[in-house]
Amino acid sequence: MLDLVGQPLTWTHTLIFAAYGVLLLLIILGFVTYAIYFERKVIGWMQGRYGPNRTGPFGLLQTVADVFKLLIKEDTIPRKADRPLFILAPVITFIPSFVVVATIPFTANLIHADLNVGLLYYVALSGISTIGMILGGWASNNKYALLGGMRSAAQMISYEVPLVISVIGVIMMTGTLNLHKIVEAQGDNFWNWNFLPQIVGFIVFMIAGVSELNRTPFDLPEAESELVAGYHVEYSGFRFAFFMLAEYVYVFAIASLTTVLFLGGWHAPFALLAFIPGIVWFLLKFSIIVFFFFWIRATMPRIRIDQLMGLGWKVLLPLALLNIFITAIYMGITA
Amino acid sequence: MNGVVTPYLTLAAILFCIGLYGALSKKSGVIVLLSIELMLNAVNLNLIAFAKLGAQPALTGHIFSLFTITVAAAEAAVGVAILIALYRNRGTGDVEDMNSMKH
Amino acid sequence: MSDNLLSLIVFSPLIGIIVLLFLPQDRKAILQKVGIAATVLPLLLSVWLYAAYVTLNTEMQFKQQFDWITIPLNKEGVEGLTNFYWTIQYHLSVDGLSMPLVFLSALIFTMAALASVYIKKRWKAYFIWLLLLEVGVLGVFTSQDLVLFFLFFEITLVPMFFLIGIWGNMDREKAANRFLIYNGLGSAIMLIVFAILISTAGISQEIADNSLTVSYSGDIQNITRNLLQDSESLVNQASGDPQNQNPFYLSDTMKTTLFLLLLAAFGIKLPIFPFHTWMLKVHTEAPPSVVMIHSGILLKMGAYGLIRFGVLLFPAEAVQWAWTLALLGVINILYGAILAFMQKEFRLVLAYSSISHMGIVLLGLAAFNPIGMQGAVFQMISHGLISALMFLLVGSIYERTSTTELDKLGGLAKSMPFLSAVLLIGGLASLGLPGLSGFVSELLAFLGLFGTARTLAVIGAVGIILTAVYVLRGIMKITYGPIRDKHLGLPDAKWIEAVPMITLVAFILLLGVYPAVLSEPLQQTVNGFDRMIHSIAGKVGG
Amino acid sequence: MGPIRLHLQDLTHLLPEITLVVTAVLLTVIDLLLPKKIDRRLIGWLSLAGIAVSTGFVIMQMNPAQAVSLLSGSYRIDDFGNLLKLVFLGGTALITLMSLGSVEEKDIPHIGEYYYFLLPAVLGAMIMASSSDLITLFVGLELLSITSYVMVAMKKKDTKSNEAAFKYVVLGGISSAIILYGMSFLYGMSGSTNLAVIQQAIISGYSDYKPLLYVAVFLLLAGFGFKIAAAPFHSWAPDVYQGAPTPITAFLAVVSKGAAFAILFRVFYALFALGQFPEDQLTEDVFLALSVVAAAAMVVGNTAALRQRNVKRLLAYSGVANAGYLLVPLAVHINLVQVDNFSKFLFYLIAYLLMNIGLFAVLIVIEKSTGDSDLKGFAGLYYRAPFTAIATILLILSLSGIPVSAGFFGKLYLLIGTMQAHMYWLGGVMIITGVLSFYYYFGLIRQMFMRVDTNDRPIRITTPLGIVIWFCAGISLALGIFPGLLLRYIDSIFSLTRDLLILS
Amino acid sequence: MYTVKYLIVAIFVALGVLLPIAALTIGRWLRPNKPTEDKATTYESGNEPIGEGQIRFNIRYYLYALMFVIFDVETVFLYPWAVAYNQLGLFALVEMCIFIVLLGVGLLYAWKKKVLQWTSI
Repeated sequence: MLDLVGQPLTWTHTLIFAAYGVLLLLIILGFVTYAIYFERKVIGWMQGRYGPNRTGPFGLLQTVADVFKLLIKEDTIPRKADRPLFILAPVITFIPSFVVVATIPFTANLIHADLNVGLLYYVALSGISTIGMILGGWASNNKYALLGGMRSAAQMISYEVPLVISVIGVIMMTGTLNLHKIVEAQGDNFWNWNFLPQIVGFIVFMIAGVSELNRTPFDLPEAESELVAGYHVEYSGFRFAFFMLAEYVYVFAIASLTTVLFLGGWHAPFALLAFIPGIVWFLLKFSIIVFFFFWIRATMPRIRIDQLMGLGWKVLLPLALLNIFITAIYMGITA
Repeated sequence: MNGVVTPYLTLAAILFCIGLYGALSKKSGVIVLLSIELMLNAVNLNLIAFAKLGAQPALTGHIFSLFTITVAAAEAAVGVAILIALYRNRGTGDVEDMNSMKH
Repeated sequence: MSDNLLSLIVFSPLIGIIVLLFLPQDRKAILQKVGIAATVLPLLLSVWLYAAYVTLNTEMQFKQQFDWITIPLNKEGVEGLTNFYWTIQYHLSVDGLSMPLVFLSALIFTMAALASVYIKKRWKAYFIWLLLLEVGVLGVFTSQDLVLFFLFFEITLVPMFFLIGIWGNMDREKAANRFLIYNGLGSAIMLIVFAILISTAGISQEIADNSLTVSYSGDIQNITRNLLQDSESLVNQASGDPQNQNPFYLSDTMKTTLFLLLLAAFGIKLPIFPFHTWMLKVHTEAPPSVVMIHSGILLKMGAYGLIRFGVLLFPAEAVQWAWTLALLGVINILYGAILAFMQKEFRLVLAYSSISHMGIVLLGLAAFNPIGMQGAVFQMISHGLISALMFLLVGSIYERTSTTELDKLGGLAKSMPFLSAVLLIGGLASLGLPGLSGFVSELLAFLGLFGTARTLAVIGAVGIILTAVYVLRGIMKITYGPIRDKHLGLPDAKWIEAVPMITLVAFILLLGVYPAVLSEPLQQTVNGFDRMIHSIAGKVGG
Repeated sequence: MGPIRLHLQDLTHLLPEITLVVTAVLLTVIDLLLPKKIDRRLIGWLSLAGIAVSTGFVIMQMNPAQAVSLLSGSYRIDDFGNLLKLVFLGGTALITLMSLGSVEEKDIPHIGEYYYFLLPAVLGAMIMASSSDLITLFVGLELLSITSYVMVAMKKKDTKSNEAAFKYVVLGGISSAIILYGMSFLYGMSGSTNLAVIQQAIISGYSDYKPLLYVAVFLLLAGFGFKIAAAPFHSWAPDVYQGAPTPITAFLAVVSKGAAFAILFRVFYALFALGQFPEDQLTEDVFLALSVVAAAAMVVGNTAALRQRNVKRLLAYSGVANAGYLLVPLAVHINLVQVDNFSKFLFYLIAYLLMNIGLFAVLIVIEKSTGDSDLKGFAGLYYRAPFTAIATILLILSLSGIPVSAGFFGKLYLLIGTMQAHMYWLGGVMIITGVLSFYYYFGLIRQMFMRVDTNDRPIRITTPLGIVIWFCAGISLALGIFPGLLLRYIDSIFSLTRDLLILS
Repeated sequence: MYTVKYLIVAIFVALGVLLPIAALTIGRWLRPNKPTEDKATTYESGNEPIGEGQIRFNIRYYLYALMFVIFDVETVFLYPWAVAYNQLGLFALVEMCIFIVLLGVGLLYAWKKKVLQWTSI
């Protein structure tokens, strides 16, 4: 299917691409819906509770119902808010979260934008969401919202630096920014995947990734008990839904990206298992990571903001820089 | 110079002039710094346009614009830092209030 | 020793400066003695110079010349050039024109040092600046290189600034500033002309086997040769090709411009009529000893420069503009005289009389014949002596009465007979009484001018009559009439004041009675100048 | 273009620069790790040592047989660069020494930073002097500029310092942008940032590019005009000079300005001096523009300085005027008989450096006793510190161009150049405005010698300051008497074609 | 080739824009809209809002922003270097080591100057 990308542009192709996009969008929406359900279930299970179980069988329709509730909820905009920005903010947050998915290769030939600068593209676009959050906080004209927005911005930019630097090791090893090629460079055995030689980078990436998602233990921007709800305190209805949506789409994106960068993408962990389709492997790895996210949410307490910042700048960034040295030496030895 | 590059140059010139105007006439210190960024970005646009469509297309333009971006960032960082110091001491970041030195 | 006699003269005041530096600054008596002694040294040396000067020789004498600063210039522009230099030469020598001025300077500096009794504070610094000024002045009259000349000329500015600014009267700083700015402007214009001259006429080429040396220098002889004597020199070769201009060519327009610029430059110093305002301020504000030097010598630097550079380097232009020169001279004489007549302050009377007298120098010069020229130089020397004397007297009177306003003075002859007598002699010399130096110089100058521009000479002579009126009026007001009660008990001159007065009077008399002491060394030189001027001017005119 | 390779041997050519980088980094770390109670002057002495070592390396590579070209021709080790580097390093050393004798922790909170920040700044200046590629030029320029911004703001608690720094950032940023904009057109015409290639390209494509070329040249001129503070681009100078800590003001006035001149010299001479264009119009216009800027700077600087009561502002305007003088040797286009523009420029730059640093050192003495830099602070200096006053006379004589002093000779040398090139008007403007400057320079002398300070307390002068003042005064005098020594040395090693023009 | 890849990106952008528009438009049809004065007040823990909502926030946020700008922009140089690392050889390695050491010194500086400490300011 990826062959289409290599061919000249026609209207047919455009339509195919569009259809693919719509499909992916729907998949993602579905993922988000059930990720939330899954999360609540997992956390409930871990904490000895039941989680949602009323609506639908096993509570499967709970999130669907939540979505409909949000959809028909009255939408109030505070009088003092900066209306255009207030309306625009959730949209700005959401769009990049979806657009970054365009470049992620799910399997060897599943269609995607096979950009040469794929990784850079991801990093660059994901940064835009921060602006949406700050705007949302600022436009609400609410002290809590503003503080939440500033905090989330501070946190996201602080963790963006180690996140970005931690993948340099991967780039060095594969010599490309193209995500497809990065996956190809990792072999069909799990010891060929990047997470082993890049273990430092991998760990830094994971921690920074969790923080980028504003998830526990790093969910300070929306710390309910401290800042009411953070930057989206004034939002209700479907506008609020878009902030939430963006957050969970990023879960999707980061999990995919981790799979691609460190866990060999669609490759099988052992060469002899390669007969199983790539998409299965991908989904498996992807799910493990998503589960991991939920797992730490259930287990870890929220940390203080000074600890949060200290961790980012004083631990992760030096580690990420160190990782570059380690990689350089490692490559010198293996080459 | 072929005609393809002209629109880019024109756009860059317009951006540059807007930036220059803003840097020289705006009241808020932050906006002034932003205007300077705009000027530098106009230059980047120029460089990239020349690198791709100029008389002798060459990669140097990209590299040059990387340097420009970096330098612009450093300059902005220093500018904001100074503005903060000023704000702390004076309680205002407006350019108009910067008149403590006359004779 | 006579090889570097001039250097000795010029730099001998430095010995005094060095000694002074090691003296404590509150010991007035010692400082004064050392200061005076330090000025005697160059005086003695210049007596020797006078004695050793060969009067029949028109060449430069006591020549000392070497390359002081050699600056290599980048020679990549021209093919085949082996050496390309700009040199500033240390070149001192004197002729009949400068030798008397050197002597005059040394003399007046000694007199001024004696007159320093009127200085009330900071004697150490005062004498140091005074001696530094003497170095500058002596250097100006002896140096034969444009840059060196300029250097000494500028050196005089700084000590004068301090001398006026620190030891002057109430309005001293303003006076010092005005002095600095006007003279700075004058020397700036001069520098421009010099720079143009060096970069064109200062060129000289030397072709040895296989090597070509080109050098710039400000050596006056070299410039004179290039400008005037060597019609083949690059300076005089216009190239017909507009694409490839000869960079050394000086066109006639350019030469005229340069001459006029020099006239302006030295006119400020002289001073010529519209540029004279700074001088009045200096004459009223500076301390007496400084005014003696200023009026006696520094003004002469302007006249000297005008002759040495304006006339001798651009004779053709000078002769062309002779009528203007004479006119300026007449204006100076009349303007000075009329305003002197109207002043109520004796120092201003003298200041305007200086303007008037410097007009006579211009007149003598404008005659462009040996007699007029001699008159001009005579007037320079004579006015130097007379004005030094007069300002010394003014100083001593001011010291006693605390005023120099004519209306507040009177009858001083009763309490101070000696001072009044000398004042009268000075006044008479100033108005040109026969037997005194002023007469000789005025006579010569007007005689010269009668030969060439009779009308102007006649008009100028009117000024002389006015001089008599205002000088006598001033002196009468001071010495005769009813004396004020508070002036009755004032003492007459002390010996330290009397010595310089008597000395100056003696020289005034000497010049008046026996002018040959000056005219002998002067004559040959002036004749030489005259021949040169007329040969060049004739060539151009004819 | 092959991959850029740097060999160990090439690194030896970069030793002066590397020394500075290493020193700066080491000092940063040392400053961070040293306990608070240790006197931070240690950092100052160490940075002085770094400068000395770097100077040693520059001296070692003086007068190379052939200009060394590094990094694909983007960096050149030639005598143009070497001589200017020596000047910059010397100036910075003097400024460091001056700071060691004056800067106190109560004014400047981060005093360690203050010292080691001078190193990257002078490094930037050195890169500017040595580079032959627009990118390197720009990086050097910004390294210098950005560190200068920070240094101006060093008096963190002082509003004036902050304000000056902000103005400097803004106007410096604008000028950088203008320079870059000009450079982008040069790049567009040639497809390269190498000056030699650009020169070839603009000559061969002259007829196509003529309008763009004019745009580029005048943008560059305007941008560099800002950096050298020449009129009409000088408006930032007085405020920035006034607000900055005084040694930093000296740095801006001397090293920063000198480095901007280095670029100006290199770019304009490399591109236009030989004038191989199909018509002479462009070369003529370029050099005419330079001389007009020079004249404007002299006139504006000297007239505006007349009104100043604050000595720093006065010196700022005097700096504007001096920028005009320094532009003269650039503006006087080389011709058959006048080729030694660089000697003229360098001599005057050195003279300017000495007299300015010296006078700023005196100003520090005054500031420490009165607390501000008002003209009145000089009152009665002669009674309070006679030796300093005497040294100040020498410095002021040099600044105003009165013999015997380096300043006089420098101006005379420049003047002769204008006359050789028959630019009489430029020489005239230069000398006449010089007379104007007497008024304000001698105003300082008036204060020192003819006024009396109301409280007549003697001033204590720290040894480093005394050394700086007398060193500057002494060398100014010596260069006035024997300028030939320096100029002969310059002539013996400098060659226009080999060291300045980049002929590929 | 190029165009096609970016066409996909463009489609994604379009979808990203369309979804909120569609969702919010549908929401507008469905949801009730009865604005009252009290609903439109700013929320502040159930109290009457005091003062302006857009308060002055702490200066430290700027410092983090500055740090971010510097380090993020430096990665602009690291990325191309990392991509080409295999072809560049020792020179690039040494050069980048210097670069990273300088970055490290910068980090150390910020650390020691307590810029990284949230409560310090």
